[in-house]
Amino acid sequence: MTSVHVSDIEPQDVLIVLRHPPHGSHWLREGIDVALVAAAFGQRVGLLFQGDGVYALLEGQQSGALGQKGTHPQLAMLEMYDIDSLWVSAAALSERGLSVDELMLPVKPLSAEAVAELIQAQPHTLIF
Amino acid sequence: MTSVHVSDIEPQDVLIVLRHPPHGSHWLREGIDVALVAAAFGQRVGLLFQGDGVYALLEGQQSGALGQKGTHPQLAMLEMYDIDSLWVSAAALSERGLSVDELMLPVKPLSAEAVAELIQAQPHTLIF
Amino acid sequence: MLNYALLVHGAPYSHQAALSALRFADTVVTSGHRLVSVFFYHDGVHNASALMSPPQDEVHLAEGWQRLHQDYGTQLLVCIAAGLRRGLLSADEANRHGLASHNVEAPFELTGIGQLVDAMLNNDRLITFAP
Amino acid sequence: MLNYALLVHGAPYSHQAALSALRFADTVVTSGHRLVSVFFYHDGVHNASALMSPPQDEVHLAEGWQRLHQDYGTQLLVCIAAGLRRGLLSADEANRHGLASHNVEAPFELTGIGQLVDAMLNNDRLITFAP
Amino acid sequence: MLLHLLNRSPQSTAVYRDLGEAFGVNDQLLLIEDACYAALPAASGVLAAFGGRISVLEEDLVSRGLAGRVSPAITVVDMKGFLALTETHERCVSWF
Amino acid sequence: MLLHLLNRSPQSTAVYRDLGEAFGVNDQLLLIEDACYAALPAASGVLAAFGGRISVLEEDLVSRGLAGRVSPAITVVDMKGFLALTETHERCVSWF
Repeated sequence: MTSVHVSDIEPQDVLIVLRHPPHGSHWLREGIDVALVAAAFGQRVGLLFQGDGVYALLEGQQSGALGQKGTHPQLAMLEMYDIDSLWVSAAALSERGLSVDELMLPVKPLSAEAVAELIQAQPHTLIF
Repeated sequence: MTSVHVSDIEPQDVLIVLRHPPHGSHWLREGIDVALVAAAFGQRVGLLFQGDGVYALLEGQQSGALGQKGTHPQLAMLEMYDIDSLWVSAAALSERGLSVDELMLPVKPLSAEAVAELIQAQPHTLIF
Repeated sequence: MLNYALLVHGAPYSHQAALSALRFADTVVTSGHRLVSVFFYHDGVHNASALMSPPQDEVHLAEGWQRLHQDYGTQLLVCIAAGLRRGLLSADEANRHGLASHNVEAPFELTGIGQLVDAMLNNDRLITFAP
Repeated sequence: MLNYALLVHGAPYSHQAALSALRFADTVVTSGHRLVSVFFYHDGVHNASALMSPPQDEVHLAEGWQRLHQDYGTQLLVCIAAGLRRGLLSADEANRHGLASHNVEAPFELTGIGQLVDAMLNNDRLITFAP
Repeated sequence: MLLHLLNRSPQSTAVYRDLGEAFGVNDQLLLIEDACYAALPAASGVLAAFGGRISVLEEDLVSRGLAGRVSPAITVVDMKGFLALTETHERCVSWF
Repeated sequence: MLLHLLNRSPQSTAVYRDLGEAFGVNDQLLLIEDACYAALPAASGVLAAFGGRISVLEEDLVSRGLAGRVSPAITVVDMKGFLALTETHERCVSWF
């Protein structure tokens, strides 16, 4: 898996870091809601999937028992909101035995150094 | 630190396992409340401090900012409720660089095997 | 047939705990067992809110719990100490505290931790769902 | 002088987050800065409950937030989407949902996530307190 | 003979360690909610202490897109199977 | 140059690892709430990634009985010091 270079990172207005897995809590859903609203307000929004947040990107997710919605329908809406700067921690993926080919969206894997540079480069960052 | 033998474990009616540290959340406080009420109802209650729950036993705790109560006043009441079967995971202590001499209550350190035996031996266990 | 009780620590719409508990409760009662009581503790007390207003396409947790009571007589017990500080009050408690509104109504009952101890000692099974 | 905004995710009386946030807020306003707004999101919305009834010897978090508004004009913004599903309703929202009670009153305001985005973009600092 | 319920992802290493300490030789572990991620082969290390006496809840697997990814040593159970585990084990403790 | 706030005990290894990945060479880390336990010498391993640019909040230390136990490499700050860190760092992110 080749990680992108730091120089390839286009600056955004807002970076949302997603660290929680889907379904078990509302963190991920509420974080993506902030991303969608910020984009609707005309901000350039980037997303970084880190830690257990990478599980949000697995293919084949479904609604849970009792109709509990997942976050995959929200992620499918990102393109409509022009949110196309999607990054993932390469370390988080490999620790979980996952590769970018298994993911539902085209995300760019970042080395640890690039994760730090990404967060340094963005004017506003929220972690969920 | 010598751990007690499994044969020394007197059976209780209720075992409360405390795994959360004081102050950061209400888990510990609400777990001790259950222990006190069970004792007030005439049950023999034992407590096992495991994981970050061992931090509840540190000497010198105080109220937090804005008057937030800690759990040390509750622990000081255990004796009044005849709760004197107090165990601590020896592994949890040593991972945190602590020893039984530094603790505010006389607790018996248990080896990993004894922790398993303790939980097997009690008819009712709640984890907080 | 076994007598079950549940202990729910998780707030609704924040963690899966309350959903998992309701789902398990449905399985208990439709499998011929008796679900005697559900005790709501810690942030689980928010499950009892009569003001809960989820979007129409999402499960309404408080109504789910109420249905268990109506169909199977399950007691819905809300820890009063955990509830009052978090803003869960019956009409009686609201009066006592001089408040004009309340948000806990039958079949939910505010009750003491003793009822949890009782549920643990006097049922065949107590299953905990935490956030 | 800097303009501060806070984002509070933690429920009252479950995690230290709301206490830490209120403590930080007091320090901001008494140090000559301006605390423009506090945005309550996730389980933090429960901080706005007018029914919160903690024991008398414990801090009353909702009153602590209200005091900030009264003394320093801090806006107290409650995410409406996070709040409605968790049972936080103003009188208007209660009407709209056909409910007789409500538990969100001024100076707390139900508002959209756009106000959080606005707080992030238009203040010098946004500090988050999570459970 | 206890049934242990666990709902945290395998990144929550402390709860897996504490549960490992408490796990008896005849106990069973049921993975629910975010603990389903521990059923992936990549997480097998954190389950080593539980000697193959491990089940995982099907509907929580399916919602997370994990249905085809479970380690062969782990038994997949539906809600009836969850209930059956609580029937055959007199006591059930929940780790979180 | 960011200020990172952290409130989890050092047993929450995943958040320390993710924060370590994001931590820049000129960043500062402030330990609050249950992260105060990371200021104990026994936890120094989890802080290795943060190169000595670490503070801890005094009142959260004191309430936990940790006031006399802090590693010498860590700076103890009061609430004014917490505020001062947010004044000198334009951006602050919170890890939990």
